[in-house]
Amino acid sequence: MAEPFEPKITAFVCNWCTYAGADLTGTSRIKYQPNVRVIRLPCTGRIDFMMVLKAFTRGSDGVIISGCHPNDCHYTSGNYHARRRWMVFRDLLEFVGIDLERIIFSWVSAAEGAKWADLVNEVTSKVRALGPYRELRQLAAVGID
Amino acid sequence: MRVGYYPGCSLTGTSREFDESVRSVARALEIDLAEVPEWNCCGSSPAHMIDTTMSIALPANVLLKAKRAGLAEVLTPCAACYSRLLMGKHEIETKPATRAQVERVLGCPPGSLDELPKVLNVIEFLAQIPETIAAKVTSKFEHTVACYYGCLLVRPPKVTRFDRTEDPVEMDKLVALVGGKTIDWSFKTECCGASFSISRTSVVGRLSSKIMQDATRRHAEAIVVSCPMCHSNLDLRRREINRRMEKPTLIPVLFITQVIGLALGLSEKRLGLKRHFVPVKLPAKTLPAQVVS
Amino acid sequence: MARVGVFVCHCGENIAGTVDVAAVAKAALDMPGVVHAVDYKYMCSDPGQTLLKDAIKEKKLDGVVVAACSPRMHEPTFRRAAEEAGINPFLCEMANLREHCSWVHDKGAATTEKAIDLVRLQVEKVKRDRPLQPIRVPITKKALVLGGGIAGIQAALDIANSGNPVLLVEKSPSIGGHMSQLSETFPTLDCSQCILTPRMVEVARHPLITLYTYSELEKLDGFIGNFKATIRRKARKIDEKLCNGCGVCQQKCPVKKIPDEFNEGLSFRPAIYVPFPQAVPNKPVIDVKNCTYYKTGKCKACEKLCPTKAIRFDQEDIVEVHDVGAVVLATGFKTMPVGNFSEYGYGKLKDVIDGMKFERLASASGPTGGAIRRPSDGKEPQHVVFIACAGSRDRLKGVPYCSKVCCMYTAKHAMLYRHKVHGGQATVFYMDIRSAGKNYDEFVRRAIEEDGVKYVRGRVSRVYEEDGQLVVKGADTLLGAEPVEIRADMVVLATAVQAQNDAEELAQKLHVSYDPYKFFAEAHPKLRPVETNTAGVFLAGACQAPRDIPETVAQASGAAVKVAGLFSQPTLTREPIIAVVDRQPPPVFSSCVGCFLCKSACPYQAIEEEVIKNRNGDVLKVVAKVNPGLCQGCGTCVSTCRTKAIDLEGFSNEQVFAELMCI
Amino acid sequence: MEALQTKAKELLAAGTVQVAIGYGKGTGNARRPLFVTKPERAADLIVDAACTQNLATYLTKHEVRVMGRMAVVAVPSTLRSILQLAAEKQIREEQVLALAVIDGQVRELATFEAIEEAVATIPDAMSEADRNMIDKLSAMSVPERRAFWADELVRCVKCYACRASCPMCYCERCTTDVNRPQWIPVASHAVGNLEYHVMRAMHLAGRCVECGTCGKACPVGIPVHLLTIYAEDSVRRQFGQRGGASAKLDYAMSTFKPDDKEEFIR
Amino acid sequence: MGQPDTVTQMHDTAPDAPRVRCFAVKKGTNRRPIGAYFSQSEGRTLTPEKYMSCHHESPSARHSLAARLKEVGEVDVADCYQCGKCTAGCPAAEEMDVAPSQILRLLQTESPKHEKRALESMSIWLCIGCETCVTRCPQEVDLPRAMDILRQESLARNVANRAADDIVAFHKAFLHSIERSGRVFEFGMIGDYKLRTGHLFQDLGAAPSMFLKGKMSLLPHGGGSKREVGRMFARARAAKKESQP
Repeated sequence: MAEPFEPKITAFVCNWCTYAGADLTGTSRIKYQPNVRVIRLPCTGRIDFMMVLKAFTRGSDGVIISGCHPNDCHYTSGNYHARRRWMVFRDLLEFVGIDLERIIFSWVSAAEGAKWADLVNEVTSKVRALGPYRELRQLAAVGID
Repeated sequence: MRVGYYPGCSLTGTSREFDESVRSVARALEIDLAEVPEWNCCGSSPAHMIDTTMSIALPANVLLKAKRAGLAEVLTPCAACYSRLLMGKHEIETKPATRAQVERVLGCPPGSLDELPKVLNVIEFLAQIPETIAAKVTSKFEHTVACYYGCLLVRPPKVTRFDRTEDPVEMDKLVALVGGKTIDWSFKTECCGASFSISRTSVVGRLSSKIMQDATRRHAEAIVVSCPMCHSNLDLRRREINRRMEKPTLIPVLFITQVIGLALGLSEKRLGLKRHFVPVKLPAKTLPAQVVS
Repeated sequence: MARVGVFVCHCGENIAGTVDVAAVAKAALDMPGVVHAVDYKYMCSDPGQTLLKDAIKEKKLDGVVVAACSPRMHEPTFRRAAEEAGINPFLCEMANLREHCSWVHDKGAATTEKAIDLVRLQVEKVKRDRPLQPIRVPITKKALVLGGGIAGIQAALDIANSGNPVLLVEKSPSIGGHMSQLSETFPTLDCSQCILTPRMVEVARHPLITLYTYSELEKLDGFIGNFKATIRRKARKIDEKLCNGCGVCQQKCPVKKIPDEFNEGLSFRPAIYVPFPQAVPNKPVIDVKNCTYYKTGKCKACEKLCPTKAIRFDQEDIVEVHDVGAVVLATGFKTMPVGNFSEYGYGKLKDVIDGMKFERLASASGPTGGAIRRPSDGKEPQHVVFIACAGSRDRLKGVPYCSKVCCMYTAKHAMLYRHKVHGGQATVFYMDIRSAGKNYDEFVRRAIEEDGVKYVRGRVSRVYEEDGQLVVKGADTLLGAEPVEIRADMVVLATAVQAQNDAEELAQKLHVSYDPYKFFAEAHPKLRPVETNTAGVFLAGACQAPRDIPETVAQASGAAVKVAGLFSQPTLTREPIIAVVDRQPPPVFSSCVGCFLCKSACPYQAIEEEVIKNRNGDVLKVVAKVNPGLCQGCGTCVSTCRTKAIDLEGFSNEQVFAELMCI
Repeated sequence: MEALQTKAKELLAAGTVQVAIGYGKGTGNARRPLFVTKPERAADLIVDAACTQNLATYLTKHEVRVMGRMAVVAVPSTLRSILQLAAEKQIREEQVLALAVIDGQVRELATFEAIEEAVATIPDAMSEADRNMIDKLSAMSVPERRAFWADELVRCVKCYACRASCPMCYCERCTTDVNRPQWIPVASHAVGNLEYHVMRAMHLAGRCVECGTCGKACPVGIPVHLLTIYAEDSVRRQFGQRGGASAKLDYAMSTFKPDDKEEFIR
Repeated sequence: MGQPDTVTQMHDTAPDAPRVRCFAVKKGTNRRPIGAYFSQSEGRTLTPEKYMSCHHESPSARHSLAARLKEVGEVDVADCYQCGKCTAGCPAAEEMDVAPSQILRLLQTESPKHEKRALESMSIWLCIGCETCVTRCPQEVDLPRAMDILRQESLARNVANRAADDIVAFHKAFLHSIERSGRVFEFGMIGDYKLRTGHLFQDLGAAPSMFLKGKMSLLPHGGGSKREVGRMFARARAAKKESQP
């Protein structure tokens, strides 16, 4: 029987809150599924929508985007800018037919180790249920050969 | 204005006067009391003492009947029934295992115990309509009394969510509304001995005498209660109490609905004032001259 | 071709216990550009670091990936080691195999495979790192200390004595804080006024300390070394220069019935008042809410009688902006109000008081001149009950933590009471005595053994009034939890220490995080207790957690030395992780089209307009330029720029792209 | 039409402008841009319903700018483009003079405030076809919409005509031209096209004046203008800001309000 | 607190604090009893006895009273740090042989010797159920619920304190009256109580005035849907038999 499908999740996280929260998950030894690959960026303001698109077209089945809670941003307003972009970007993706179930936006603070573990577990099992992102893969295959 | 009514066993027996006064005050205030059809006993203390399952099933059955009779709110004068109905509802809402067990014991389909009616004690209910009461006062109840709440009305606060736990004031407000004066005393919520009235009367004597001692020291002319158990311990067991008091006392014990009834000019007979063991004699301001049926 | 070295750390068993470190090292060797891969038990140890340095020298590596713990932990360590080995420190990256892998996943192939992926991510990143030089930023060598209690005073003095100017801002009309309200202090019983007043005077007279009382911080902009603090100096309605502190206005002011905050409401004060006799500055302030002039426009008694004509009714608040290089938070604590205790009478019982009120009773400068009197009838109480843990260690009241100082001051109160009222009986209800300081336990034993204070182990369930006395219903758990009923004349609650009411609001102004109880959060509970996560903002005293005076003073000096250390360097070296706008040879000069959408995105206003002119002065192009001093490296501009003209060092588009490629 | 021609002739003759950009006759009844520098050629200028291409594109082109001050025949969306270009510091007031054509009659607008007032009065008229196309697409389910756009975008040959025709795509080096890293694949395969078109829509969100020129410019007839219009509509719906409303920068994507409302962030 | 320091998984306590699940030595709300931890730890075969000091000989913890309290009544005796506030406020504490806080202490050790003392105590019967203790408990331990379960356990094991016979008799008479007539028929209930306890002449003096004042009637008044209530009691008893091992 083919190897069971293990989703590939990419996570774009901000260094000051969510990455530190993930560190706390580590020091608290709270287990979560190993499907996530974390890309550390200084702030959610640094997350470019191109990166999210590239993560999907490159083979990720799900993307987590997480940073500091509003008003807690180390750089004062990075997360506010990010939030605005996500609001428009999400509308556009839905308009173009990308499955929004596979993108999860969140705020995880440096003290919320458990929340990070729950987030990863929840996203991983949800995306595992959704299965591999076949639609985008087919799109990728079209027109190349 | 229509509201569900659950008298409970005491109000059909040892505390009939509480039931009579509630009904006559309600009639005077044009409130339609719709008694819960075929209501059963709430189990009071003995049920939760030795049979937890029944202590939840019995009140649940009452509330289920009220819900099926289309009653959104149930007025429960007796503090013990009020506490048991609320506790039953709380256990069903917060613990799925208990809910399933109760559904099996009642033999009712799952989901029938959702949105059970709201439970109100008599003070909470009357406090909702102060203007209607004030408008109908014919002869002010000009006496100084001690308002005794007992323990089950205000405890446990997470479930009853009624008034201030350690120093409640709602009954005091009602008495003031009808012209009375209330003393500030320290035994408003100390326990009177509740269900030990028969099986451990000495406990009731000890606790109730402390309550009576503080009230008499502060020159209260009467004790006003809103619970049949407290009433019978302070009234029926007066001999036990007086044996432990510095000076025996004969100040009467009235239900809050009787006080309000008097202010509304209702007769002694309609309020069941004759049924008390300690005769209801109030100093100076005697009962109102004209008697309105 | 890159020459990258990968160093996989076992971290004892922390990583090796779950991840097959040898396999990771072997897999790393096959990654393009990796010429050296090895695993070692403790990379962060000295032998580990020498191993790294030798490898860099021998193999002439131009990039290092250390696969160990979180970069937030040891990135500086390994970057310093790389620098000592001769390569640019910013060509060193860390893969987090501990917190993000071994500690959170079970042993197995998937975990090791993830570890290899994490290493590959960092290898691709390090190959695209550029050598960077740290940025030198000028520092404003002036400190701002918020809060004029003992913490603020100590911090201000230490910073000033290190030769740096200090702006001390205190919200109330005088410095001194809670300590100035205390009678004597444990464990030495020396009077707090005697040890505090000299320090307060020293602050007032110190040439390098500017004292702003009756003032508050409105806004803080900028970043470490370059803060801009907006301070609102509330109008005292007095001209401080003219006033000589003669006190005529206070005697003559007709409004007498305002409860005196300093004496916790035990006495009254006029509408124009000096908080307490030894106040610094010893200048009165007009309480606008209660002054008749501001209500009805009449009176003006103080203005008429003031010998130096110092009253200024129309004085306005002044708002000033100060350049400061560092901020010390020393805003102190508050105690839980007695009204919170429903079971002890909701604050209605006059003789149920809190510790601070007892301090004022016992204080020689207090309303009763040090005599212990009942607030209700002024009589001397013959039996006083002290209740420890009033609100503390009480999940129901939302304060599950121990307030640390109450055991000590309760013993002190009992001792003072026994000294002042010889016939009096003192009973203390406690759960556990926590007297862990120097000479602390001996102090408590003295109260028990020499001063005859009765200690009863058990909590009080209720206090109620009966016949003018207070009935205290407690229990003695050492006597088989036997109920105890005491008829006392006065009850003193050792109420919980809590954060100030405006702590959350202040924390958000400074971007400092705080815990669920609104105490400010330190950078690291053990290793960096006086710093916060916001560089340049330091902590001192009870605003961080309940704390007694010795610890507060020690922490204040700690914060002061951090500030002094920051100011000791000529400039501040900062990580060169900043944004850079690309430059190209003429005639293009830069791919930036000058739309300046990035400028409005930058929280630090670090983007300036650079005009490019040709030889004879006409403008060719206006392009963006990043001021390295102001840029904090958040990268918001980089993702706003449509032409990708601006990029962030250390997290460049290429690097993120490369990381994405190997997922 | 004549009023425009006489106006252009006067301006050119008086030398207030060095070039007048308008529409001329194209092959058949098509219209194409016309650059008039001599007063006597002003008669070739035409204005009628077929003139819809957004001429503001040429205001940022070096070849045109070097001619001197430019007068431009401006349909409403062109006016908005001018304001947005001004907000993004691409043109200065003295470089341009707008010959606004609103409901047939011509008005000369020399200052940005004048243009702002004129723009404020014009209701933004999205064409009927576009409106019900967007409604149709919105009504579709996600898989249907994906299929629709997959079929459309696979036909894109990456000629970048849409980019060339858009006045707001004035960048000298576009992200597509960046090859370190190569965000947008050069080849015209379906995924690369999707990334390109989503990127273009995101780059125009909050800046697009909904003139629809990009849709018309596409040689293979992909309704790409729907993407940018939808993105712009999303910005307006959520933040109340829009492209081409004023000469002062008010760009939604680089400003924020602390209390922007959303419900999808956990 | 003689509890050996162990490493076990539990939740942080403050209601609004971030839920930090951590392997740290810290008290928490629903901390698993020690026995259960040992028996589940993978790999190493640890027998509970090896680690428990002889002072608390622990049965296998699965059916200790503390474990049952946690499961059935969601009462975690480990939360109690013996501050004595419940005893201080309890109206019946003076007459109790084992103070309320001591009852919890007896359950915390999970040793049969101490559990026996709790079940055989007079205290559990003197508890009036006035909810004062849980109202003021700083650790929010639901002691009334614990007392309910202890009383029923004491009756189930037939070890109830003989001095409490009157109280037990009253409760049984009360419930019996409900079972038979759906409501409490006071006269019948008091008769039943007297037969069970033999106090035939108690309160005889008050009887006549009770009837005269209409507070007591010789016949039960119907309407209590007694058949339905009877069936409820039967079903409850059947369910209890199933669940008993």
